[in-house]
Amino acid sequence: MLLGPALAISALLFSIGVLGVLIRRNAIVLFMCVELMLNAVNLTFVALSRFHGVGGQLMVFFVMAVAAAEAAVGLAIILAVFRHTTSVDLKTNTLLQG
Amino acid sequence: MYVSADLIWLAVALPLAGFLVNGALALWRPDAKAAVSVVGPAVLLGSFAVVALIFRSYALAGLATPHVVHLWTWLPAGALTVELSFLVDRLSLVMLMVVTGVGSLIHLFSVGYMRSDPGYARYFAYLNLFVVFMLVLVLGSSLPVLFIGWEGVGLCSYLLIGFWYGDKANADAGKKAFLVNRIGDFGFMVAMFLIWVALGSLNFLEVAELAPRYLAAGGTLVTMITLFLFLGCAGKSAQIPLYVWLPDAMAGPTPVSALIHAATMVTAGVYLVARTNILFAMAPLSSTVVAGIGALTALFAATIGLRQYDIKKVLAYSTVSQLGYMFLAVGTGAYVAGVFHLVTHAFFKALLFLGAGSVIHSMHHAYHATHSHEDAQDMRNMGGLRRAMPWTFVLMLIATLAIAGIPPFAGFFSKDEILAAAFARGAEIPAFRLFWLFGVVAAALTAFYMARLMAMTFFGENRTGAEERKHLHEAPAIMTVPLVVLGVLSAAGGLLNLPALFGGDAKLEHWLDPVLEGAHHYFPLEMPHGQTEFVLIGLAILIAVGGLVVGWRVTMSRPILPASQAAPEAGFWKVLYHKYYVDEFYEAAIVGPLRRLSERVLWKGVDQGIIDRGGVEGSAGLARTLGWIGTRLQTGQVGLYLTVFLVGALGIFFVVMG
Amino acid sequence: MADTIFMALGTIAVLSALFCVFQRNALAAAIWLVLTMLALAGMFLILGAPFIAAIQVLVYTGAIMVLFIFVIMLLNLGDAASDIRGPGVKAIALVLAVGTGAYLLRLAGYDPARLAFELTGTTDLSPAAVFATAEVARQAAETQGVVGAVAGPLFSTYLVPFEVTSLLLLAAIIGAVVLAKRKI
Amino acid sequence: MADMLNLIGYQGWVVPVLLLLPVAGALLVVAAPAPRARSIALAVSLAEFLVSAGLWWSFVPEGGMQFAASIPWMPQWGIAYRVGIDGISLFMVLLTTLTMPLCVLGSWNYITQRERGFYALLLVLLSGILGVFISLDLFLFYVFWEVMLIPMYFLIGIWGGSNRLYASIKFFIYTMVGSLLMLVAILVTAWMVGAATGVLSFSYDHILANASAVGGRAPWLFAAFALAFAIKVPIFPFHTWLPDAHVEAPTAGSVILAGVLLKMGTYGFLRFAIPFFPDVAFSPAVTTIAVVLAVVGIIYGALVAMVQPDIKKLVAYSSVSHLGFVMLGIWAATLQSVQGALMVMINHGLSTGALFFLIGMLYERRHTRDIAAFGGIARVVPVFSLIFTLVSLSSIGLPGLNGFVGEFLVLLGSFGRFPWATGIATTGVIFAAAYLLWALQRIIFNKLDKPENESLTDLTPRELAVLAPLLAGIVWLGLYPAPVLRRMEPTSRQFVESVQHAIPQGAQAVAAPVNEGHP
Repeated sequence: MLLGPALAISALLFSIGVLGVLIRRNAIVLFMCVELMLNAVNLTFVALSRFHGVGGQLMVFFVMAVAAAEAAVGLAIILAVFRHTTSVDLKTNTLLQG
Repeated sequence: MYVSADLIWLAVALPLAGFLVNGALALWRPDAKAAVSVVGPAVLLGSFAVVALIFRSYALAGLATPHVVHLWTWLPAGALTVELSFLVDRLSLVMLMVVTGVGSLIHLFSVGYMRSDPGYARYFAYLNLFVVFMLVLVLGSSLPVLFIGWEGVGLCSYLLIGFWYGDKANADAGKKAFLVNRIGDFGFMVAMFLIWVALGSLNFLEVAELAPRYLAAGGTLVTMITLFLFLGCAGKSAQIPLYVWLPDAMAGPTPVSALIHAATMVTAGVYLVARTNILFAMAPLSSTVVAGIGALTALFAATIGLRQYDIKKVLAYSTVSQLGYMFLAVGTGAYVAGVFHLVTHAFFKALLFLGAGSVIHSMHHAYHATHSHEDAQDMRNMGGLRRAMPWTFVLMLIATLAIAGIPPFAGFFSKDEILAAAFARGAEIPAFRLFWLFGVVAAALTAFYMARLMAMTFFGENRTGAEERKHLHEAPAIMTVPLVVLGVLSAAGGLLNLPALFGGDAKLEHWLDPVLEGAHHYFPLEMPHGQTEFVLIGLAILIAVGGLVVGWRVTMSRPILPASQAAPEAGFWKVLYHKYYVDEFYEAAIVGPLRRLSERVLWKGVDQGIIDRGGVEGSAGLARTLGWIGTRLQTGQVGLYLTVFLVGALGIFFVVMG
Repeated sequence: MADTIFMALGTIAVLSALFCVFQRNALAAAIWLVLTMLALAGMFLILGAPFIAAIQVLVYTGAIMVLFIFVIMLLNLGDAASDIRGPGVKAIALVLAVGTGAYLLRLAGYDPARLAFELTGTTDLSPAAVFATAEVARQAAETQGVVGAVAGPLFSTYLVPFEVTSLLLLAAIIGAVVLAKRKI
Repeated sequence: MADMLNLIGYQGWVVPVLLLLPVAGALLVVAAPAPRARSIALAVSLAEFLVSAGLWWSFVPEGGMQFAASIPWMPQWGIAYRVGIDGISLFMVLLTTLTMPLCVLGSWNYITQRERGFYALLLVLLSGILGVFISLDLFLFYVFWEVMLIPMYFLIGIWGGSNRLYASIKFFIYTMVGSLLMLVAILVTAWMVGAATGVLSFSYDHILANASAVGGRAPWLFAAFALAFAIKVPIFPFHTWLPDAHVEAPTAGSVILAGVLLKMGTYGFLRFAIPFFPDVAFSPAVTTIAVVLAVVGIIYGALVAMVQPDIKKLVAYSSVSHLGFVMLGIWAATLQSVQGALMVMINHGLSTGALFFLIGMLYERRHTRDIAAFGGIARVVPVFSLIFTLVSLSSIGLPGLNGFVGEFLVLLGSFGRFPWATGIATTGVIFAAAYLLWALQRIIFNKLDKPENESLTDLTPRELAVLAPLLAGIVWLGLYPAPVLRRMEPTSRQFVESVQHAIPQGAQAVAAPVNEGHP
């Protein structure tokens, strides 16, 4: 029924996403890794929706909507930051420092 | 014509109306001096007429029972009900006569004395208000009502001492008077609380009735009550250690000194002791303290009076000294003698002050005419004034003889009675012998400084200055007429209570008997008779005459230099001149440390330091420090945040989900 | 057959994800991510979610990733220097990632029977019986068509979240405009 | 008069009208054009005062609540709109409604910016304060307590002096700390009473009747209530917000703060903290602390007031001193002392309010509150000086003026229970005279040596209109306080009798040495 393989692939994709988030400094790439993790989760939802009904698929639908919103705002923020510091490198962007 | 005592409210209402009219004039029509000249003294004469008529009715009817005139209920609070009511009895009537009578004369005198002052209307407003409060004080039927008057006269005294408030010294003197009186008021209030706790009433008549029933004679409680009461009296009547305000109070206009600081207000303490005589009689220890303080004050103030040059200062210390006599009397249990001396003192001391006022008035005009800035009150600048001011001189001479205790002037009888009483009490309580001795010495000193005053002012060469001399002149009639009346009273005042020895019938003694019945029971006093009486009287006359002669001799033996050329004081004279440095001592030991404590320790230290900096800002600082520690974690490195976040998330996963 | 394709797609997805993470060039990384997403879309199809597969292609690859690429090109980050962190960070990251992966990989052991057991607590029932409702839904989907199966619950049970999503998107639009504009 | 009021059903509608009229007025003020704001606010506050004035005649001098009403609000939690007025709250309400029109009139020219906001906040504040004094539901009480806090914060923070932000935040945080603790205490008390009786209700009567249900938690609950009220009073050492708030607040703010707001603390003690937990309040330890702090407040406030260079600060510290008398009177819990405490609360409102108005008027003319900047102004502004002197004397406690009545009754009533403490407190009359007379001398007496003081103008008719009611009150309450005392006596008696059982008999023994042969 492909449940086990689907979950395994999901786990691998998620871990890769984590790895990417941790080792990249480029804000956009980091953002893409977050998308990767979201996709991994989506896979889990879809795989399990075969057993729990169509709700899982709907959840994927919502995740995508959120991802779209997030991408729009997130990229806008990155653009704004870039305009300010001419860099998307997180090492040089420490505006969050308290 | 019989006038009911119910009308006594009129005697208070008239000056009150005068106060309102004069006060309104002072604010909006300060130049309407004619109206003020009429309203100011007229209301008081009206008041005197009311009192005199009631007095006459009382005397003719031989009424001995107190009469309470109820106005309204002031403080109803459960068991405590303080009525705003007046107590008319023989004691208050005597005081009323003095207050309104002497008050009327001084009001008349003021018309002449203050006429040219820009604050004329304000002056009369205050003076009228003072009389209102003084009458409330005398008439109050309970301690709190008396306290209204007690504080009210203090207020007027404060306002009048600082009447010329543009000079800081005057404003200071007024404030000092009020504050020192407040210390006394503290005692007064505590005494009231004690009486309330002990007897459950503050009404004089009820207290007099309940005290013998519920208080142990000579017990701690009654002693405490009377000692605290006496603290109040010491404040108001300028006794040691609270006398310091009275000499400074001479900063006010001279008629004020005569009315408030000689004849009426300062005797309120004596009146209060007489009013609560039953309590003092029940506490022999307190009575001894009262007499002791009185005797000591009489002596102490008299010594300071020896070396003052300001004519009013001499009289001020003389007043303190004479008040000491009165307390010696009431402390001895000779309440009648105390009241008697109060009355005669009101006459001759008012006369002395008004006479001094007349002199100052004249001196002031002289200096004013020549634009000189010499001190118009310094006796060293006077001399030989008897030629320029014969009326004033004669009248002041009468007063001097009266205060020195030369028969047959008024002071002789009252003072002699006090000393005799103290001597007699000495048989029972030895300390009184010492008090008697103090009194005798003080009497000698009194004669001495009065002779010095007269000699420096009226005799010898005139030292005012060649140009100024021409401007010295006698006061106008409106000022001399009251002086004449007071002169007659000072000369003949002794008749009020002429002892049997001189063929009198001790009128005042009998008049006050009903009021003092209880006191006589607890604190009986056997006056000396026969040979002892003769010896004492002889001694008193001898001392008075001796004091006068010595005073005259010492003063006239050396030429007196005007104030501007005088050499500085030296030796013990200097200590006396500086009043034993008591003011300086109070300033250094109490006032200064208290102010420094308040400013440096309490305000800057406790308030701004411990509470604000430590407590309030300390807690804010703590929060800020914790926040700062938090900010150190916020490096701004998103990577670090993510790492930490992941570690935490994984940790939670492993812990929660196994 | 479907299983084989599924495994192949999975392999593609994982490999291209790895390339994405380790690719220095941001643009190339984005392209690799697109490939992952397309592979995932295929997997969704195989897993019986054709609607999701379709919007995966439309929204993710078609809209979101295009937006990414657009921004990367706009900012001219194509040939930037390496943004991969130093060896120390890499080691920590590797430990964390491997830890996460190891933890999550335990999910690989699941099959329908175990899922049913965990849900009911007994082994008496067959998975088919336990997941009967899902079966009913699948059968309904077959009659209602690809969209209908999703649309039904979306506009009934999940109406409120759906509407909230629309609000979220509106907020995102406004937010993006405000942030991106130089001057408002 | 009472019959006439009954005829128009006064008793039924007065309380809701009192609470709603200012809010409606505030809306009207916001809606009106800015220059009209002050006139509308004045009209509304005057109307409010006239409405409340009827209480004076309509109030029957008996114990218990009058004008009471109860409408369910959140019935599932036992929260209702419960209101009522007794002999304690009556005068607080009247004082508040009297003060407010004067504040509006006193701010007439002082506030020149954002008038609408200012007057609207004043009116909301009025509603909040009245609510605090009227509500008989603990939840409602807490709501009003907070409602009152916010306008005050803005009044200080927006229209205040140069250091207003510091002062307003200090005020806010101080009060908030106390009120949050109080909220916790209210919730715990209501919940525990509800658990014990089976009826969850925030009703004052219900909690009062069953307050013993809190058992061993009583000390903690009392402490929480007491802290909130102690900060508001303020009792030493929680007083340092007061001088800052007073100095920075605009005149109207200072007047309300001193005249009314501080009384909410003492009112809270009388209404809630002590009746709920009398056994805690009158335990020897708490009594000692309370009385010592009261006496320390009296002396300390007076001494610190003496050395203040700023007139407003001086008056602020004098408030600390005066409120000490109230605390002493409350803890002595004799009829005289409690009535005296209530009188001090009223009197302090009148005389300190008047003092702040006077200082404000001086400030409008000279733009300084530094005592050293004045001197000798009695010559140029005689009417001002007369009134200033009179009000100062009232504050000093001169018999015949209002200040004396309260202080005297407090001290007289307290002496039997705490002779030593009362004796020390009595020395406060000396210090009170010291600081006020000294200030008086430096401001209106002495030599007129500052040329800028030469051109001071005397009080205008508007300013006289502000002061006249206060002066009338000062003289009236000084000479004829009987009507006021009679109206508060039954409630005071109730309070005293209800806590009498909690006062340990041993405490009475303190008075024993002066009690030989009491009738």
